[in-house]
Amino acid sequence: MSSQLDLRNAARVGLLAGVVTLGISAVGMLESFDTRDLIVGLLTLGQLVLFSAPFFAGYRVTLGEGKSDVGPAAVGGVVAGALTAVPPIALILLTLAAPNIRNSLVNVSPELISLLSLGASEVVGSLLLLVVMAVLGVAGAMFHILPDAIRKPLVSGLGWMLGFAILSEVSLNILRPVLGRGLMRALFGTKGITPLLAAIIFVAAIGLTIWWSKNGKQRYESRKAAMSEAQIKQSRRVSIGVGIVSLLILPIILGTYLTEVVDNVGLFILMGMGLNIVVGFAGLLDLGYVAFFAIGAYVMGILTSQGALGIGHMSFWLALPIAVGTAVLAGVTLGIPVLRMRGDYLAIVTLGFGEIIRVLATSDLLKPYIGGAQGILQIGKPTIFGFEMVKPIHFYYLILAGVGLAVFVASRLRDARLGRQWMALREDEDVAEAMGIHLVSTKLLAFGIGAAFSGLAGAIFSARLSSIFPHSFNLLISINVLSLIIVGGIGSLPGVVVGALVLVGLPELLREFAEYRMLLYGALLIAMMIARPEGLWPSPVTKREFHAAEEEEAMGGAQ
Amino acid sequence: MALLEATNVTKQFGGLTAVNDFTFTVEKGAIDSIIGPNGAGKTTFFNCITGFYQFEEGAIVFDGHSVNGRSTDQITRMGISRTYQNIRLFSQMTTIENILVGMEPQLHTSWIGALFRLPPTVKEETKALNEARRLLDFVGLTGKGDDLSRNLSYGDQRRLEIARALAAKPKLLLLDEPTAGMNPRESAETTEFIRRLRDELGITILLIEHDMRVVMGISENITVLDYGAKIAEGGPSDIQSNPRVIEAYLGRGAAASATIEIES
Amino acid sequence: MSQRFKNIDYIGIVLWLFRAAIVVIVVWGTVSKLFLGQGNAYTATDWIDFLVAGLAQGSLYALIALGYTLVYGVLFMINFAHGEFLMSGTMTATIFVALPLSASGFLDANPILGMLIIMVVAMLVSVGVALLTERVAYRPLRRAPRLVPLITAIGASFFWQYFFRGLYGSALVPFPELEVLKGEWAVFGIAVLKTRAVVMVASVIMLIGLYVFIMRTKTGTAIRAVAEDKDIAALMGIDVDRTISITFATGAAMAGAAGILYGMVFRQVHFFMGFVPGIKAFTAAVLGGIGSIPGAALGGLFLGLFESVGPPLFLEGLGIPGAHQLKDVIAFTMLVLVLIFRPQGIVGERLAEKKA
Amino acid sequence: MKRTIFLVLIAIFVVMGLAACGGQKLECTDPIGCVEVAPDEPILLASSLVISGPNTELGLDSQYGVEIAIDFRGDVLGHPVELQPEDDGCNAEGGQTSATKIVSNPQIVAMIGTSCSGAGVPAAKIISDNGYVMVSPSNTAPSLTDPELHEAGYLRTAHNDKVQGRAMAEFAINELGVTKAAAIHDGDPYTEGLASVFSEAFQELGGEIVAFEAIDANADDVIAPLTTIAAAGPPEFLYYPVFIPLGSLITKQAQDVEGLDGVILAAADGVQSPSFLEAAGDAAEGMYVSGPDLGFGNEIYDKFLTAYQEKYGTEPTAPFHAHAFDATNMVLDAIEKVAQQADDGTLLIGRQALRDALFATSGMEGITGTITCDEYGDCADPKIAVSQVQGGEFVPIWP
Repeated sequence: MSSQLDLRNAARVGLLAGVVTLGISAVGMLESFDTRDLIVGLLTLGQLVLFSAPFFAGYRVTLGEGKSDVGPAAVGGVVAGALTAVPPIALILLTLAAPNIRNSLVNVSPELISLLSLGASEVVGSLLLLVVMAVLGVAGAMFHILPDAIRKPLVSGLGWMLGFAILSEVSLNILRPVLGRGLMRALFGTKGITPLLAAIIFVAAIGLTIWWSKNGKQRYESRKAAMSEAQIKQSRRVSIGVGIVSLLILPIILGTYLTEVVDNVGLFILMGMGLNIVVGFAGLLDLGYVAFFAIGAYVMGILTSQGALGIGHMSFWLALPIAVGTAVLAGVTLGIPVLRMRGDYLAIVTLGFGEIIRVLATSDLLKPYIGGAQGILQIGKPTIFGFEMVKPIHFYYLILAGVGLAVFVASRLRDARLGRQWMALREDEDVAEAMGIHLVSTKLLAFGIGAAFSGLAGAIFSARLSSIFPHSFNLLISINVLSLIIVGGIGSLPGVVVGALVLVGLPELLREFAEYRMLLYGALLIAMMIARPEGLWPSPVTKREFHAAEEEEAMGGAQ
Repeated sequence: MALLEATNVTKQFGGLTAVNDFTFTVEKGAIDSIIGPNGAGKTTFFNCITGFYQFEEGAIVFDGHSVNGRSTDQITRMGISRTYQNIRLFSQMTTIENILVGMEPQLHTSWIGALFRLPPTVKEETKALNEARRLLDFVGLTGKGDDLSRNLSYGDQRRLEIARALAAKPKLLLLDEPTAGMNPRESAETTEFIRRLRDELGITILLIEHDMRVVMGISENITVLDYGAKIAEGGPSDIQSNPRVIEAYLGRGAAASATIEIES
Repeated sequence: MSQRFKNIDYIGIVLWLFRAAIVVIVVWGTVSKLFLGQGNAYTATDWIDFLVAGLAQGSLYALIALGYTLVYGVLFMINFAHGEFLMSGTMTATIFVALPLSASGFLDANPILGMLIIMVVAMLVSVGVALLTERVAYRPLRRAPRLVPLITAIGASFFWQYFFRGLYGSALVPFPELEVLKGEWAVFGIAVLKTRAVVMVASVIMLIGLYVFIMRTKTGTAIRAVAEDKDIAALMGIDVDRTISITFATGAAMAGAAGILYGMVFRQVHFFMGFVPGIKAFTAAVLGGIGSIPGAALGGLFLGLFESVGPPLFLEGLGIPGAHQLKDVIAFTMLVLVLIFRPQGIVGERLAEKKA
Repeated sequence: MKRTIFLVLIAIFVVMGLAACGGQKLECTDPIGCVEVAPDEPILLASSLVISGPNTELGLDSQYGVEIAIDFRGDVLGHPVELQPEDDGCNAEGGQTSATKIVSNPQIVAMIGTSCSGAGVPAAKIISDNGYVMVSPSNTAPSLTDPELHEAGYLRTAHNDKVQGRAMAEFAINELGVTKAAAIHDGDPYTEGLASVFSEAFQELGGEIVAFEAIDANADDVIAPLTTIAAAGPPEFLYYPVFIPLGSLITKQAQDVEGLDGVILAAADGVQSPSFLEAAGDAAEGMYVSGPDLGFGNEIYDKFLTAYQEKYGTEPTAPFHAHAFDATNMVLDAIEKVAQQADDGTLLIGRQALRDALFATSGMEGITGTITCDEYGDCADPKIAVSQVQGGEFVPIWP
């Protein structure tokens, strides 16, 4: 069955890839990506995107149960690859027929057309594109039917090389202070990596993969199997220790900019931990979470600002509990009117709260107190024993401490009575109440504790920036935080971290896609939810029945 | 002594009277049943007892205290537990977590204690876990404590729901069709199990049931509802021979289709 | 069941205080505005202008809210991308149809036919985008937990916004102005801008048409059946997937039409135009009672009116500077107030508190 | 396998050695450091402008201005100029992050940005503290160049609100002779600042502000606030220094409001762009717009516009491309002035010297006028022109 040729499928896959390519071209992404080198002088991101379409179409055609034969695979690849070229060719020909099309489709520029027609004239280029894509389609199909022993190392070699090239910014920032300028220039271009580095990575990745499959995997597994219970515990303890130490020295390795990015991610983790309590644990869909973030930030700003609006001129540490406390108070107060609302009613009302806070912050009404559009300036920085925290690395430790606290509180509460009450509430509010759970206090605790972390994040945010403006507190923040906890895996604490890294960290590192960042973000949200609706790191089921006995023993031993 | 006394309870939905001037008592230590055709108002009456619905008229007194106007959680804490016609477990939580939630009325320590693992909290939690495992054994779910409750078999889910209700240490247990969807053998086991609850734990039991074999087998007193009103009351033999009951059940086919199912 | 909370006395008290506070603020503001002459002195004509502007805006909200309500009715999902359906159709029709038609003089020569063509194109594009979104982003997740489709909807919203920005650029596109719709008509002695009058009439016609479609046609019955219970509807031989697609298409068509009306009144369209009206329309749908068609209409009108009349009436009365900036505050406060009184919305079913 | 890796390592060291010993050495004597540009390396500039979110058209337009300036210039001292575009997100955290990213790359010489004043405040601090320098094409908030708050590495080619708001007030009172005016802003620092300054100056000059109204920037119906303004006065002069979407909406709907029929409309450089004229259509005819003196007698601007249209397929979507163009030229001029060049082409650019050269900019002819920087970084031509829309074009009429 599987070796049979399914031409209709090939055509469908090819056309689909072609339409996607057309879309990417028409919105200007291709042209913009073409200015980004991956491997200097050899490959741009635009070329990679353009040429991977037919390749994957060809690959996809042969994707069935088991391997295809060479003949049918090649034919399928040709069809899929050639059809991938059809929509872009249509676009090229359209510009011939309607030269004014650019008045409507602004990104269909001569540069794009020249890129698509591979530098040749329109008609010749179209044919050229057709041929190249057909060949790439075949290549994709052939790649799929390669024996695993060859294909796997190739995949890992290419994958590592391209991944490294796309994220060259990260390694660039880490390596810049370590390597000299000469070495840096040998390895990195201004955008992307040099062919030399690409070759090194490619060869190394292939070498490692082969070594691993031939030798290493076995050795690792046999050693793992030979370990005793105590050794496993020991090694777990060691890896936790290593984890903590690497968290502590992380900013030193990363350098200023990446630490700044990690700080941003950290603030979102902090907010995510809080919202995870409200949405993930207690099931209360809150779309206005930014409100408490704003409240924390503004309270901190007003209390510590040295400028005209500052009252109290407090120190950061004195203002911090007040800011968090105000956020909690706001969380509880705003929680009361929505106690009886459920699901989507709750969602829209909380969204409204978030908007109300934002509009009020901008308004002329409160301008005399919180600065309106002009914001609050000269917010104080935290000091420890006379040392002023100014750099990203200083805030890294502050945020790390905050996240640590949040993880501690969230995990303790999750495993306790309150956590069970929240989860019961999430599963079935009526039955939860019928079990004797006091809905009001349980819900308000969720709102209050959730708001506390958001307020804490806001307070740190405000001290970190030294100035705040209402623009920072928009709906997008709420949406971002909600998305990251769901993408990470709702209710899961490691999920929050993973979600924040993917949805906050990654876009930050891919700032060169700036114009298309939100487009890719949207596509990423959809793709991730379809691929893994349960999230990237779903929360595991807590083992209690048998674990309980152990705990008891431990307790008994301690007493 | 009467544990539960309902007098002239009336519950209306819009123009529809679901429970009509219903007076009813359950003696302490009894196993009583309420039967009646679909839509007769049985589950509605349960919902009135447990505070899910507020009723317009009448009074319900439990163990000397009025339940009128009390919220569901307060009523549960007074000592009334229930199960549901369509099983309503916390499906994303494990079996043992479901039981632990049921134990709510027994637990008193606050979240602050949990945060710092203060000794009273740890002690209470350990006790609760042990109690939960005991209940797990009692209902025959040993070894399934860490399964998500939605992954349990239907019969196990029914048993878990009862275990969850028992966890609250109720004085009165309301069972809404505990044998629905079971085969005769399972029904018989459940019947035996219900009897054990009363005999071993001393819990008073009130059940809604359609399976006449179960009802007649264990009930000491049976009340028949039709269109929200009581049409008969008495021991199994009295009910079996009561002409009004027979009429209500025989006419059911025609009646049920015209009645709107309120209890869904 | 809502009485259940009466026992929890302190919460009840707080809620009553909250309601009372808002009512006092509104009444105080209104009184000091109307009788004490606080702030600007408005003439009767001014008040009528506020009302008409509010009603016109409200009827646009109502049309968009329909899409939310329909989709919510069948899928219980907040289709965050609905505003983008509106934008996609409107922008495409404006750029490829309205502007060329206007430039060639066809539009002013045959205004009704021209507008109809534009509207049909907008509706078709919106429907296409909606169906594509439904097929790719929503259908695979029909059985997933409820938050998951919400996130894909948010993703779809971003995706379309920036997709169309890439396609058409981020500049403002002027919507052609119709010669015949310049100026005002006198309706019962009240001067109403022609564009606004057209919007209101068109909205009413579409609302009634949709109501008839849902209530009287076979497809409408299928939609209602699927909304009631998908499994049973499938047993009855209804193609659930197809019906859901039709629902999306219907909502998107309404959005496309609303977008063209929007363009007619405000005479400019851009890639971001769908977002804010989308959120407002969602608010309107909830305000009216989500899942209900008359609710969406009423909710939209209410919201439009509050936003337009609220700032000059109560806020100015309270002496608040820059009152119109706070119209969103009024809109959302009213939403909270309505939902505290009636958690199911103005005419909604008791979905909010469905139990047992 | 091992041998391959070994060979590669050797190759790396050889290359490194070659790179290290070539050419004669230039000594860096600058107190805050230098940028060294090797012979085959480009001069790297960065921009931090809003290129995502609802304000995109503002920042992207400026970025295009920078790119065209670089294109026009060609090579600088034998080096191509390369731009690293970043996104300021139009908020403080975006400004902070992009500035941090920029200062982490020692090869970046200067930054053009930010778009929004909110982003500019933290960015100015980071850029200055790290010895870099930035020139903003569109920050207008007075606080940024306030003597007490100014950061050492901050300059701008955009007009300080204080200058522009005041200019419009003077024009209204002295030239048009109006006495009753109303102002509208949208909650953005730019518009709020201008509207406030205008109101203060207008009252100072003896006029009366009958209404000071705020409208949400996302509003799609402005009839209600305009009715409020009409009822308040009605004003003779309506000033709304907002951006294009809201600006064209107000321009069009003002006609529809009773009581505002004869009112004089005026806006600021936030709408001074062809796409505003297109969007507002006939309604804009006769209105006044303050801003830099673009267009007339300015060949370079015509050339610029043609290049813009050709390269990006659209007309400018905001006015600040012109300021961005000037800012870029200002930076490139300063680089040319201060860079030391070795025989092999290596450039050494002193950071303090670059700053000094920028602050010393004087009499530079840009498309926004004659650019002269003061000690607090305000470089825009202090002559604000007022243009009137006549026949679908901005025609400068004052001074």
